[in-house]
Amino acid sequence: MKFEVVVELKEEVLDTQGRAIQQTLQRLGHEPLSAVKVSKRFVLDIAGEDEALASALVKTVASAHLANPVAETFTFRRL
Amino acid sequence: MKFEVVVELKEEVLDTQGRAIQQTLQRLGHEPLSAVKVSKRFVLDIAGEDEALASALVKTVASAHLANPVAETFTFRRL
Amino acid sequence: MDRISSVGSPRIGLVQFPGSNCDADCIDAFKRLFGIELLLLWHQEEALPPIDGLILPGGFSYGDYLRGGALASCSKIMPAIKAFAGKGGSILGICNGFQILTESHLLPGILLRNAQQNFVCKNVDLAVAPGNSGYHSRLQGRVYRVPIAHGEGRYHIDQDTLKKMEDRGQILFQYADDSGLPNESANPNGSQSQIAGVLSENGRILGMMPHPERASDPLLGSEDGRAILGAFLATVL
Amino acid sequence: MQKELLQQYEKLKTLKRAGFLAEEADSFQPLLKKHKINKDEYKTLRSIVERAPTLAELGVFSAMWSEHCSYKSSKIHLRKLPTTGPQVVVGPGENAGVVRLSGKLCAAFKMESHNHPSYIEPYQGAATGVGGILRDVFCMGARPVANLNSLRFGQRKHPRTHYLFANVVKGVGDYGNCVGIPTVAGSVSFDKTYDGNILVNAMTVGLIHEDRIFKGYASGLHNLVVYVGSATGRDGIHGASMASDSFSTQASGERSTVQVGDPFAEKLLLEATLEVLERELVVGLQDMGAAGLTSSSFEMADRAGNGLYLNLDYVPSRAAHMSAYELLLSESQERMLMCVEPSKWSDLQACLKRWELPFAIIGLVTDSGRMQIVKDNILEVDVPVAPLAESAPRYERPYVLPKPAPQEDRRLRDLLKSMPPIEVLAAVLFEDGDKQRIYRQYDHHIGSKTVLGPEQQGAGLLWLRSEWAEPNEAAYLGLAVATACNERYCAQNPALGAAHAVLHCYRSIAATGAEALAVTDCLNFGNPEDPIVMGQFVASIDGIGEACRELNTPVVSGNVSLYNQTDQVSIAPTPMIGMVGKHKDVRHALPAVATKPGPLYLLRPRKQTHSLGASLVSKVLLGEAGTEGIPAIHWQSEREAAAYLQRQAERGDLLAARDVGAGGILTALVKMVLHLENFGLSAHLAEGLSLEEASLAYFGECSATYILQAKPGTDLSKELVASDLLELVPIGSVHTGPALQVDGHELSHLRLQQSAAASLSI
Ligand SMILES: Nc1ncnc2c1ncn2[C@@H]1O[C@H](COP(=O)(O)OP(=O)(O)O)[C@@H](O)[C@H]1O
Ligand SMILES: [Mg+2]
Repeated sequence: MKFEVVVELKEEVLDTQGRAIQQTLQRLGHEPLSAVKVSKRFVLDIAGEDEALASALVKTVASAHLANPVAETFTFRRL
Repeated sequence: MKFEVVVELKEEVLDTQGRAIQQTLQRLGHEPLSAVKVSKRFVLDIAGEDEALASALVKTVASAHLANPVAETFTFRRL
Repeated sequence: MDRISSVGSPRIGLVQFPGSNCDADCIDAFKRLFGIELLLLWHQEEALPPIDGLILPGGFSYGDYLRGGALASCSKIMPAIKAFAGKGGSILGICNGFQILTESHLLPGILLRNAQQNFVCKNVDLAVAPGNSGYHSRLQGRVYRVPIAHGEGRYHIDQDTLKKMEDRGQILFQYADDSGLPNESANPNGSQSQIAGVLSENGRILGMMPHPERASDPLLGSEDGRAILGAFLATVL
Repeated sequence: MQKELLQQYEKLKTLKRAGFLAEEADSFQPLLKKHKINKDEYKTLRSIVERAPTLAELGVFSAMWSEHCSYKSSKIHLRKLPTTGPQVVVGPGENAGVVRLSGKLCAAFKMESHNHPSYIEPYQGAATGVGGILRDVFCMGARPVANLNSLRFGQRKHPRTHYLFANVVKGVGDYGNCVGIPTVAGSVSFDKTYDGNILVNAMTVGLIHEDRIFKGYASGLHNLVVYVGSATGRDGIHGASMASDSFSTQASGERSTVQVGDPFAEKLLLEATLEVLERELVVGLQDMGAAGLTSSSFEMADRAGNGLYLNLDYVPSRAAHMSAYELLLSESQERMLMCVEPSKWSDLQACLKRWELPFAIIGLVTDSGRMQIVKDNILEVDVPVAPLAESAPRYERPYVLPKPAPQEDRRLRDLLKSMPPIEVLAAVLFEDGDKQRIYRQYDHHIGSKTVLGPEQQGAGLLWLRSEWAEPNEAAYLGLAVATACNERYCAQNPALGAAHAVLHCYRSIAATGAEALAVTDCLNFGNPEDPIVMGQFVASIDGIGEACRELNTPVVSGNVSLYNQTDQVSIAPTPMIGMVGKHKDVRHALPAVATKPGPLYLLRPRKQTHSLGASLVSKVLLGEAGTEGIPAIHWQSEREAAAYLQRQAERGDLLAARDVGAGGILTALVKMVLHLENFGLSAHLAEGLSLEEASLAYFGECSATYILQAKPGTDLSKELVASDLLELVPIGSVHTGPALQVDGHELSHLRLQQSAAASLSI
């Protein structure tokens, strides 16, 4: 079973990478590009048939490891 | 207008990050976690009303700058 | 916490994670500067031997492939380290060691990718922030020149916690100009409030991005690390 | 496991063989062409195999006989290099060369190119280049202590340059930083000759005990062959032949799977390998570099004069359904092949487990003298080992030696006559951009040995503190390292230019107060089938040979990278040189920048000449090399200047020293204080000369010339060099405060630093 986990910086944390990309691309002539946010995406493969169980595992892994609650939030969904 | 661009390593390219994460988490006791793939996700904000134009811009930016065609592929969609 | 032995030099452990690479520098610095042989602890041990203090060295544990320190923070030895911290044990985390401490919530905050996006290696000047910890009282009154070498050193914490930390004197080091003024233009990585090193509430756990173990001899550019490592040793004496 | 393999081996004769290639088929010639096996080579192949080869065998021959692995075009010329000397412990032929520093303490070092992969995928190409050269050094048992890198990019305004530069630097940095090896020196330049073919040359230096140098063989009948490290994927298949491929801009879209570097895996492999060698757990060990499992297994077997039986079913693989061909030729990174006695297997296994490395027994040493490789119960490869290596093709390619004929060139001189020197200076100073953009991204302190790093602007210098050194030298012994090549000189005059590359390293090592010991090289050239390119190659070898003989710095290792060309245009000859030296007392290490006030001197030949041919100022103002000659070399002067520096450094009279190179004397002088906010200088170099004469003295390039800074209060002129060849001229002093004055010209810091900032955008 495949799940997608997306880990994003919290709103209030400055996304310096996104800003750097946006500025560079705008300088290169892509003016309408007004903002870029960068996030991390993980695709997890979970063995087994039980979706509820798998989904619980994904949640544990995401909240304990893939995202750091100090600066990040995450969402996940089954693919 | 917001677009999501997902940049993934090509299937056959070694995903060093995903492998290290999967191995470590599995060793920690999350046995069913059989694979992890790491990818990058960008949310682009495009000024203007013309969706076709915006979407063309996203495609250009993604193929020329966000993804490296040698090792990566990308997909994008409007959010 | 009482010292393990009241005679002789303190027993200091150093944890080696897969990918630690500043372990040799720490071993070398403690030997040359203080005549102390560090006890090497493998990341897979589940119990700590009797020790007075603990060092988490720099490097790229597990390649830092998730976030710096994130994977190491769940290695086998961590519960024992947390227990040691809980008993008031002294811990020094340098660079990746600092990241491991924040990732395992032994220190507040997180270390994000440097604001300018690149790895940065240079000497920085460190000012000592206000505070009353043992570290503060030993180190205050001068500027320390110490190298940094990291790609994820931008300290971040929410405003409320930052305020509390400042009030409690948990900020130890700030990036400063050479006159000792914390200064945004001297900030190499975009850290909040130019923070380079922070303490736990009890003042016994120090995490810092700069490498005091490399500033171990004037021939290497600076010997200012001696005072900082010495202040760590003082917390166990 | 051994028993099982032995049983399999017994039954080998009963196995089905993979199909032999049909030589009459239409597809056969194209197949040979794709494998770069020509008619004569195929004839040899056939006489070795004694039948038509299987596909896997053809792949094996193609890889082993590629330019990259066999040095077929270069070998006969490489033999002319001097390779011996009392300091040499291991010369060319092994994974890395080894020289003695002091007592039992030796340095192992080598340089290698990763040009083509870095052009295609700059980040991974550069990263895996660093990984490869690290493995070459640590698989001899040496612990790497320093990395260097020499980078050559196209013109700064070329559209691809920024992308290539940013990613190559990041790739080099990320890999070395993560493994934890300091990058202490390097070189960089931007020139249109590299627009379509950049150079990424990486060098590693390691320390090793003389009695523990490991040269691994697959010896001992029925010993086990063990695969260690990352699983095999379809990465860089044909890498070895691609490295010998030339580019066409058209084909740059068509690519095999890129090799991805995993520095974390490398760090584990490094620690495990050094532990395995230290504990003598293996009889043989070889990293899987170019042509992967093929070259490592053949080399290991060939050196022992043995055969091997390998069963590819046991090779850890990352992708499904990999063929024998792919498994044999994949260049997946961070892998080693080891050969172990069965009695040590459990210890080896425990060690590898501790370092969390994947491993598998994949075969046995046999006495057949043949390489016999099985997959899925099919005998895929069955060829004799020794003949394959011995009959590797050797080419004496036709060549035309270059005949440089310098002539006076008024164009540059006229320009210089009409331009204020300060404007020329700004352009020259920042031609290669601010090098901080590079070295800030490289950890240059890790290891706590770096006494002189890139911030000190000259050669790197490490403080070794090794108990293996002679007791009276051990405390402050230093290892100096440098790399250089002036491609403009080499384009103009390949032989003299190559000699200058050696000299440049020699001088920057001498400027730290160290003594040069030995050389590694990385010979980057165009298409050897072009007699002109081959002539450049031959001339360069002559130049390096002469320089190394004159300077007593034998060549102990090296690498050849040919076919550096795009659309039939070859790059300028670029014989990159790496050098190591020994510093007796790092307390007297001399940086190439000022750190305190003190008087300045020029150490120079009594008969000094200044050359403008192929100079930096010519490139900057004229946009080309011009037709004048490059500086001549006078070996005795060079040796005396270096010896003088060592002597004065040892006496503790000097604060800093800098060799004068590209950009001439004024450029070198200003660079000594340029990055310092608190120091300036006042000097007189060419007072009373006409503008043209002065500009020539400022920017003309010369030999055997250094700028020295003495301790305040020391008057160096009192102990003037007692030499008929050299003289020492006081030229001014470094002082506190920002003022920067030369011959009455005010060269304000601000102005220069602004240009530095401007140069940030490449
Ligand atoms: N690619 C590189 N990697 C690491 N260090 C470099 C690199 N290029 C230049 N440097 C360092 O920058 C400093 C100045 O470079 P150099 O080529 O000697 O310039 P200069 O022309 O000023 O003598 C040296 O210490 C050199 O080692
Ligand atoms: Mg130089």
